[in-house]
Amino acid sequence: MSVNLDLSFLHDTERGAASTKYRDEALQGVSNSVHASNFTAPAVEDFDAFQREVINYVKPAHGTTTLGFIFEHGIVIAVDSRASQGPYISSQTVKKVIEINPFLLGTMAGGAADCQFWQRNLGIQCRLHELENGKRITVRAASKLLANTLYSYKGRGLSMGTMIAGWDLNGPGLYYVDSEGTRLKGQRFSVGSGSLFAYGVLDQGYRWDLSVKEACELGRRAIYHATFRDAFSGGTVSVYHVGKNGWTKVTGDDVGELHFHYYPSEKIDEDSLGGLGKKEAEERAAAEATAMET
Amino acid sequence: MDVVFGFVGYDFAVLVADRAATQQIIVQKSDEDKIAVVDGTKIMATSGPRGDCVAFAEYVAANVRLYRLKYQHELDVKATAHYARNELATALRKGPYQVNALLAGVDANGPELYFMDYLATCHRVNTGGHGYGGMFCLSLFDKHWVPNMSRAQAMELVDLCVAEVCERLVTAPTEYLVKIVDKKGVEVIEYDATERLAKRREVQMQAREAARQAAARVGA
Amino acid sequence: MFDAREDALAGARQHANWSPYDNNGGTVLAVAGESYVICAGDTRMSSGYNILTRKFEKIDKMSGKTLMASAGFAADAVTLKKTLKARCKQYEFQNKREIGCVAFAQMLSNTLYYRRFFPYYAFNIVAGLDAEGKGAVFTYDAVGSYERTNYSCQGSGQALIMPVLDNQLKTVSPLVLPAASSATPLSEQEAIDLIKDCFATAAERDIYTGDSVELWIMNAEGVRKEEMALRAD
Amino acid sequence: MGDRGFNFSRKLNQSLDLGAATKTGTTICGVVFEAGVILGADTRSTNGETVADKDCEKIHYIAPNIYCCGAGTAADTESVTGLISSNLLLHRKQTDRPSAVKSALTLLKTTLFRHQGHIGAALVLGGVDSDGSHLFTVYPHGSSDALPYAAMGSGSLAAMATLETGYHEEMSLDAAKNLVTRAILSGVMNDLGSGSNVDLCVITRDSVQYLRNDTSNMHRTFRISSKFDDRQEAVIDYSHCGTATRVLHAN
Amino acid sequence: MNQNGSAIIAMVGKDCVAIASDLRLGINQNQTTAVDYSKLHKIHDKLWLGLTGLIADQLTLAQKLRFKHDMYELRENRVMSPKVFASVVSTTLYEKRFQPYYTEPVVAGLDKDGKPYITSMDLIGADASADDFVVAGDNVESLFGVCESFYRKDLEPDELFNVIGNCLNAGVNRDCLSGWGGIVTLITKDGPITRTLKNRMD
Amino acid sequence: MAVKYADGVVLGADSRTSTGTYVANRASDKITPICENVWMCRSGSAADTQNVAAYVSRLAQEHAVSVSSAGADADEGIKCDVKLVANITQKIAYQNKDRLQAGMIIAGYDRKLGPQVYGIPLGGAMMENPFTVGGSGSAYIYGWCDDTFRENMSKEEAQAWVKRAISLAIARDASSGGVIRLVTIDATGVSRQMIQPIEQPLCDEELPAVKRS
Repeated sequence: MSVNLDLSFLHDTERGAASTKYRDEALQGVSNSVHASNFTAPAVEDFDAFQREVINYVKPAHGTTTLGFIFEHGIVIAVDSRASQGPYISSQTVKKVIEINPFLLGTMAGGAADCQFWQRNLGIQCRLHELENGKRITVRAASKLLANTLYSYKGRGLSMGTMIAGWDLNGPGLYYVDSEGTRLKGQRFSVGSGSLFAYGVLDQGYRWDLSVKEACELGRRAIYHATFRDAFSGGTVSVYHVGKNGWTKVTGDDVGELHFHYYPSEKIDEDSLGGLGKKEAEERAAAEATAMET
Repeated sequence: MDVVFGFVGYDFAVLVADRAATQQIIVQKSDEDKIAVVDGTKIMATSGPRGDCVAFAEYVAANVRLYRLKYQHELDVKATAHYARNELATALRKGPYQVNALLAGVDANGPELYFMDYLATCHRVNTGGHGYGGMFCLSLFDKHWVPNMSRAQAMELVDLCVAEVCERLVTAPTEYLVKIVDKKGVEVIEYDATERLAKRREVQMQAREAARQAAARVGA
Repeated sequence: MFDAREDALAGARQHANWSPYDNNGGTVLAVAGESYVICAGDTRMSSGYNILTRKFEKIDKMSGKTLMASAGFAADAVTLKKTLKARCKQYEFQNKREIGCVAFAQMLSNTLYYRRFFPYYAFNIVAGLDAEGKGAVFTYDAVGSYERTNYSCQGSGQALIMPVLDNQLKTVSPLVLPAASSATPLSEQEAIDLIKDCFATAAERDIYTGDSVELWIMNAEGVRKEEMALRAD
Repeated sequence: MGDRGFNFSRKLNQSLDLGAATKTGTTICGVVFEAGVILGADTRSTNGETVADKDCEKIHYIAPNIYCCGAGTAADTESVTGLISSNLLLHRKQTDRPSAVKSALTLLKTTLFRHQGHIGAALVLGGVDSDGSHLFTVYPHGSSDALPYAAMGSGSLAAMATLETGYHEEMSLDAAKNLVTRAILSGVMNDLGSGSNVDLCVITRDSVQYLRNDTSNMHRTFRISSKFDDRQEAVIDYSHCGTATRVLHAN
Repeated sequence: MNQNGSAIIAMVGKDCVAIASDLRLGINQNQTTAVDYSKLHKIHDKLWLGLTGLIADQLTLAQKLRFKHDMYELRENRVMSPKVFASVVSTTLYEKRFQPYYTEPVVAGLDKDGKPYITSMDLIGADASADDFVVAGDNVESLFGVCESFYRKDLEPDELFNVIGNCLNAGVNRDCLSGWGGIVTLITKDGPITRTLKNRMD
Repeated sequence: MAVKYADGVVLGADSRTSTGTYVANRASDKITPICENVWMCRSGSAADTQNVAAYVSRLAQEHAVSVSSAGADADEGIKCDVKLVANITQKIAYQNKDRLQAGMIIAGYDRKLGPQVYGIPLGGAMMENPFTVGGSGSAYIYGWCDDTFRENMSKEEAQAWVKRAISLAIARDASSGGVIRLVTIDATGVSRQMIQPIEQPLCDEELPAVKRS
């Protein structure tokens, strides 16, 4: 095994490693091209173990519920807004829908920094595509760009689960892209720690022919139920609708108030809630009585 | 991956469990009964390794029976739940029972459902579920469960839950056992989700087809 | 693909237990108002149970309208600020104007993210006045996720102070529709008092916060500094 | 008290994050002076990096003529000193003579040695008996040292620096009190695990003075009166607490 | 202490004490199983116990302590003072020094002279009694922060309720694992008053 | 360390007790009396050796009192056979070797066998030697001891030899330091000595210095 000595002090300071690195780093913010070699890597033997240790130190923000589905009148995207570091809630006001351009939305779940950075990067790539080709990028192409980028970083510890939703020449498009390199075209997705809870309400309430209003309410309701049951989701429920004229933000409700909108806290008359058990019991009792008589 | 959930209705409580006994990747049988009858008006659904589950359920049932014979007095649902929890708590300190359970029963206080897990948590709930299957159901309970449900309403809710589990859970079983307990006893319903699933699939296929047509229209 | 040089590797092999990180503690906080922004930080720097210095300034002026405060690992924080200052100069030369706080915030995010795999172990807050003269606070995690808010606190006293601010500054979430103003309702003096109270609280219960707190108050007239003593034990 | 090993904790701790016991990162010290012994302690107890108690008592009663400062796991120092003090009380009742400091020391160190360091108590034991003034340090594993001046806990290095500089033989009461106070204060100021006030305990042949908060250091530097909005109202009468499940569901 | 999630505060007022807990019961960290799970246990009219930590041990310990208290009352025919009860709790915990109950208790009560007493303990019974407030739970930093800021000496019962309610709600709103409403018991010389708190349900 | 000379034994030790890099006690006494005529040098874990010494002392004295009436004479103090004490110590050390971190030296004088020195190192072996060295500093002085040891030294020679050996160890070993304590046991009784750092040659001067012109 050969030992390489650090002889950088022998170099002229102007050409020294330090100053070159300095200049490179300074240029990174200006340059558009993002390349793996621009990322400072730690000088360690076991990269994975180091990343695990780093996670313990820096506790990047995590925890989410997001969903998106296509229906007759476009796409609905709904998200919560909580960021947590361990059990601590680091923010209740995270904007988890990233507005890539007027026709394209991205959602973030997983590492907040990863999502923000790479979707910002995707925004740049989409804009460049538009400038080069003179027309808007398709959802299919945009999601593929992101998937390609993420695939090249596979195994480096990125953590992202995103949906890319938008309207292009082919109508509505919804793609799921994650940091493992998965890219799925689909009609109905939910991503994040609360997705199991969101799926329940979403799947059983979903129909193709929902009206826009119904669809937005379904999205809001599904996210609300996830925030209620999932410790790591909460804050504000934002609902976006993507139609052929681009996306609009439809609702934004603080869950603190939304819950009491759905379930007013005043004492309620239980009979008014739709339980038919009493009636049924009476009928059964009556039927039994008649049976006894005969 | 057991699917176990349950909830209370007006004068009854419902427990639902899948019927698959699995080992690693193999389904060993598909007519297993995971809902033990503790006594005439109490039933307990368990999820976890079958050995632990059966041992625990039989142990609880036997002791509840013994108590009745000894003291000529029946334990109510709450007392049974506390008894079972204490057993779990004792076991926790020496190689625990890996059992998550739902205990449902009807006594003078009406129908009651108790949620228990292997860490000896115990709490009275209106609706409950265990495992990933249970998690899919929880939000459905929140949205669709109402107090004082009738049996018909209860079965509709079971329909929703089973459909959701079948749609989203990897290797979800299609055969379920539904047990409804009221003050008269336990009613057993064999529940086959295949038909229900077919209906769901139809809805999905329609949506997919509609989307395809819509896309085609836009493309043209 | 990695920039891991052989000589650095040899170094790593020799010090198996050596960690590139230490936590030097400390708390930083910023509150933005309609026309002001206040950035505050305690001045204790510690390592383990030892106080390294009682007079370590965690806040720095990065440009005319931008302050930056960092808690966590002091060596990384200092390096980061140095790098950023250089980059601010570069921006100034290239654009013939000083960098604004919104652009600076973005730049910090990128700088942090380029160390995604070997992060700066520093928890940062950027405080400044935006183009309209409104107070702005940007809060970060260690790898560059950031958000514009009206108040934020980072560092060892974060969990102690944040709920107090939440309760006292209860602002409407900027995500809510229909949009409502989410500005901090306090006057400048009220905000200063609240911050001082928060630090007094943190010094009572957090062992890494203490000695003194420095407040940098920025408004249309410029920047001024205040200081207040905290518990020293 | 069972010492049957760690079966359960090992099993559970692997999968769960279950809290740790409160430790007292501490400065405690003692000095022998011309007429007796002075013990001193700070009053902070910490749980990780949070102060769990700002004014706790770390000087424990052992016998009328013997006191003991404790550092380490809070519950352990309390229980082990309590145990020994009741043992000595019984012994006094049986023999009808004052306890010897050496008896307390032997009981403490055998108890600690038996538990092989699992009882995390680091102690400074001081007292005056028929043999004169005694000061001992006792380590969690059950070793002890007899010393004219001693410090323990996370702040012991700071305190020891003060003691090494200021100690001389046959000190007067005032000089010794002053030295102990300064030693503890240097721990309070320089060690983050120690803080708040200084407790002293002066034991002489004829008297014991327990000076709780002899030096007080508990001033908050700033306070405003917080304003609350009035939304904080009770909403539901919870008279059925714990017996019925609350109705959560409407529309 | 964050397997199940919990938050408890006890505070001293003028001739009264208040004890508050959140209402969440969590399983597997992230799943909220119930939101009507009070962690407060009434020992007698002027003595309440709050238990945080592993739910199994909360339940076991509550039963055990109630039993010990009732036996004391039957044997000695007198009311147990908060101080005595606290030392019962402490010794009960220390008995299991090497396989502890994973729960941190809070005791709050008025003694027979109407003097307030509050204390909190770690999981092996090291008590930290205070004359202002004590907290326990999975996120004690947040609770300490708000209490330290909002607490005032000699609060009247109504003010005390307002302060402790604000403290609990603000504290748990920065914690994923606790919250979902709260419950406050105010112990005055006339007896206990229990009310629930409205809070965000996420 | 301990050494046998013509009419008795000399035990010697430094006085440093450290925890990690911190000197917990700079004037500790590592030479513990077991009974009137037998003493023990302790090294390793302070807790273990202190407690073993206490056990040994109690067992040896119990034994002495139970087997001989001579010990009952209060003025004379309790005397034991050195070998007996060494045997007890060895038994405890060996039977608990998985739990103890203790290296001990038993030395003393009895009428039967005269002066004796027994080393009981980590693990619980026991060997009788003319001299024996233990503890962290021993590695630095073995060679010197082997080289300069002579049989049948006089008392003064033996004391000087031990003093010299320990001061050499103190010079080289970071975990040894403080004062030098000596205990001399012979037919007439026991005497103790303490040598302050000031009285012994400066540690630095033990080491060869770099000569600079």
